[in-house]
Amino acid sequence: MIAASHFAYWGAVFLMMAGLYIVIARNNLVKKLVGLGILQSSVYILYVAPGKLTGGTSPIIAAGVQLYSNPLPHVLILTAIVVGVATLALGLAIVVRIREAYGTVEEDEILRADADVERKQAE
Amino acid sequence: MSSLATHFPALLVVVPLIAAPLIVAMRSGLAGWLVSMAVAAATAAMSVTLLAQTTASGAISYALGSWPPPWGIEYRIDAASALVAALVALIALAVAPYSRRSALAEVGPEREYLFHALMMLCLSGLLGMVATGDAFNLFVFLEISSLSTYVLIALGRERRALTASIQYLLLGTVGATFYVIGVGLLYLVTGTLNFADLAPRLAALDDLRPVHAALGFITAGIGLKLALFPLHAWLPNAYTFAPSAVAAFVAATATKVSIYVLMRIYFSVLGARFVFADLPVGEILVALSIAALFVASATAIAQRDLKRLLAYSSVGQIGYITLGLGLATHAGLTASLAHLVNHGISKGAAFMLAGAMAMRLGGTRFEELAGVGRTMPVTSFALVIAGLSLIGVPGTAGFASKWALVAAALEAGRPWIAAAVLVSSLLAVAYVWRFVECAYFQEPPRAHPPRGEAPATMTAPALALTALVIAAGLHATPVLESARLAAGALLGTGR
Amino acid sequence: MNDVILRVVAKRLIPLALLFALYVQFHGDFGPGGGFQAGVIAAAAMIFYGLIYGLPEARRVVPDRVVEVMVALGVLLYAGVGVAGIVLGGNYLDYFVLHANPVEGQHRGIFWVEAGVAITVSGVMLKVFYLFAGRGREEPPEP
Amino acid sequence: MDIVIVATLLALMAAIAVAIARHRNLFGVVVLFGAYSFLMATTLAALDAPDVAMTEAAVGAGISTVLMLGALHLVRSLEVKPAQGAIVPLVVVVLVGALIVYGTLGLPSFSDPHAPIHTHVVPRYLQEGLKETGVPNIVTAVLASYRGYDTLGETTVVFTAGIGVIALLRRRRSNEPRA
Repeated sequence: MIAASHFAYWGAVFLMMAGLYIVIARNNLVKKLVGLGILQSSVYILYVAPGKLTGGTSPIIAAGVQLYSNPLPHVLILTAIVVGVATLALGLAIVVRIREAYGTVEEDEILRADADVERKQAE
Repeated sequence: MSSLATHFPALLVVVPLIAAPLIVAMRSGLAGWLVSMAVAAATAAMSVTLLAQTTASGAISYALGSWPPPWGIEYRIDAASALVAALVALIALAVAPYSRRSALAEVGPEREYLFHALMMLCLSGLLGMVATGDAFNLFVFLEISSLSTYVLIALGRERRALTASIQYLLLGTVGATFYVIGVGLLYLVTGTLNFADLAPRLAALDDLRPVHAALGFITAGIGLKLALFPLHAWLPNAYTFAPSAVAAFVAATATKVSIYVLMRIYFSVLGARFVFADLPVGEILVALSIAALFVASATAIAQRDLKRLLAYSSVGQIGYITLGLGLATHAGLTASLAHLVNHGISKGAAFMLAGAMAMRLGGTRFEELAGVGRTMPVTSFALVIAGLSLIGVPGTAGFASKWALVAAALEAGRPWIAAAVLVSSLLAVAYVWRFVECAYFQEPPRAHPPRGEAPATMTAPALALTALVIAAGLHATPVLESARLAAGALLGTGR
Repeated sequence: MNDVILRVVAKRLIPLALLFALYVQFHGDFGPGGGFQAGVIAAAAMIFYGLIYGLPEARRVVPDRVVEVMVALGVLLYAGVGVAGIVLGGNYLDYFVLHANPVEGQHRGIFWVEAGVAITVSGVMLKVFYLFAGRGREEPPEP
Repeated sequence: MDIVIVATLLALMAAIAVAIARHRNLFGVVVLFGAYSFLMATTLAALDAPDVAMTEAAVGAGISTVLMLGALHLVRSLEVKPAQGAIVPLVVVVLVGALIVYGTLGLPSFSDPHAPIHTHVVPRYLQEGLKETGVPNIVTAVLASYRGYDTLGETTVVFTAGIGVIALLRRRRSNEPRA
């Protein structure tokens, strides 16, 4: 049955959709960064779940073990996790600076403040 | 010890990568500047050597860690990657001397060394994307270049630089994640990440649904990074509020490298027949490109700030490049790659000159630039030349590649595309005229405007790049010939 | 924070955490773990110290200048192992040439690059903590 | 059995993701995100990826949460403005989701030992990895040696983020941004 064989992919897809939705639909910059984190983490499942073999063990070579889960997705996702936290740290640093410069972290208020400046410059 | 030149594919990327922590450890702005100039010169020399090598004897493969691909990561330099690497390194060489005054004025002396280190990281990331033959390794270097770019943009003087940066960070990360999803789908149906290994395995597949989805995700993800209309929302503010040296470097290189990545995936991994014959990707690209030519160029005319005008112009010019890609013929791809290089040089020069004006006049809004033709005659004249190249006037770099694009469209039997290219150039005339009018037909805003050119370390490299715009216009063959070879390399490895 | 118990517990716990980081670093060949995880744990121990004894005290134990050098040093070490591969006649990041016995060379290479990862990761984590924690209060700018 | 555990964890994560989307208190969002990362780490452990699980626990549930709490302290706004019903983002998200679901229909089944990822490239790592690198943990062997160049890039990404945060947050004596 396809639901049993593909559930992990669809779980990942749902997380991806939820993350992407938060990034584009929410207004608060901190919340957008959380959404970005969920979007990025959905990829972990997409890569790692297919690497799992029922009855297998983690890919550490040991005597008497025949079946190992696939180590390559693990390596790739370790990198992806690191990239994720690096992006988050930078994003939060920029958000902190934005709060100091604008007094808010709501995107619509920031854009309105910018539009005001532009209008003043035009006059 | 084997000949050093055999290691150029790796050193091209690793030398700027090592330079960055070295600069941070030295903690000196001056030293960082000197190192970054030396490194830019070294990468330029290496990339030109590689371009000559690939022209003479074809693609070079380099196994990192001496692990054979597909088990290890492969660097693969062919005529196409060498050409784009040469563009990136050349622009870095022009921007490196320029960057000191820009950093001191816009970022501040205590953070200057960080600025140079980040520029080196950005250079390394872009070159890594070009050199790699591994789909996941490309993602890693994409992130190195992206993260450094986000910070560099945020270091702009105005607070709006911060907003531009976070918007780019959000969209850019979504784009990169889409790319990883696409690559993941390809990996799950083939078991490999190496481009050369992926191609035959994808061609042998029966069930193409994952490949279709991967194509969609990679196109959308990289489309975000290359500012493919209408995914360009991040670009205008990013280029407008970034420090001048950053705007010049990023505008001339980052989107170009992303276009190269799209070409590489289409032709060397998925195969031209799958992307362009079995699916309507070519038609979609042509439609989006033509929309970009008109909408973005028209938006450029309405701008009140020179940098922002140039930024919208970039979105339009990227349209010409993706238009050639969408034709998917040898001639179209040649025109696309030639325009990629020629526009990179022209836009790099234009942003550097605009930055020189901002340095003297405090900004690039048209009120501030009024009469700049008299107060900064050399810079203004050079900017007009760069503008003529954006229009595609004969004698400038932009002419040769636009002409090649028109010819390619006619050859493909699509005269209306050729017509669109010609008509949209009129819009470029209009936005370049905005600057000419403001610089030469308006009075300076103050009674005693600041006279004189920007410092020589800014003006000289900007003029050198402008000279290159003319040289590439009067003597168009080298770029066109390299582009022809690059197109051949891309098309030949497809399948 | 002036909680005596917390301070005493922390005094005992932090060396243990650093020891655990070393274990994770060197056990990465045989079990889960490696440079990245070790770097995070080591940084977490110092961050814990900073949270309990205060930021100035943490900065006294591991000064900003040291942390910044760590940030750069790890990448230099990693990239340097790659250059060593070229100097010894192999490709970039070729560990086989690092020793007459190729497997021993692999061992060396992996040891040093994992060390590089741990140094940069712990340095960056700690520096980011210093910067975020120091941002809120009115302090003189760091030199 | 594996399937039941993994599916349950995925369902829990999905529920938390929805809660994060709806929650208006930022402190609550950050705590939920920490719980989400912890579940993610558990899932990864259940999928036989202990290295990844350990990293996700340390980074996602640990470092990220500390960073977010620190940032919240500086941002000093806990309450998010109510979001209006947004139809366009929903359409975009559904289209994107439909594309990837369509793509997954052609993917190998869960735990299929004949899937290409188990038959190509990886057999050498599992069969020769110990002999070639002397490292029994194949994840470490691939990470530090076979694909060691990726890890150099990864370390560089961390370095980039580090100096980026320094450049953005170090206190400056001049150059405060102007409006």
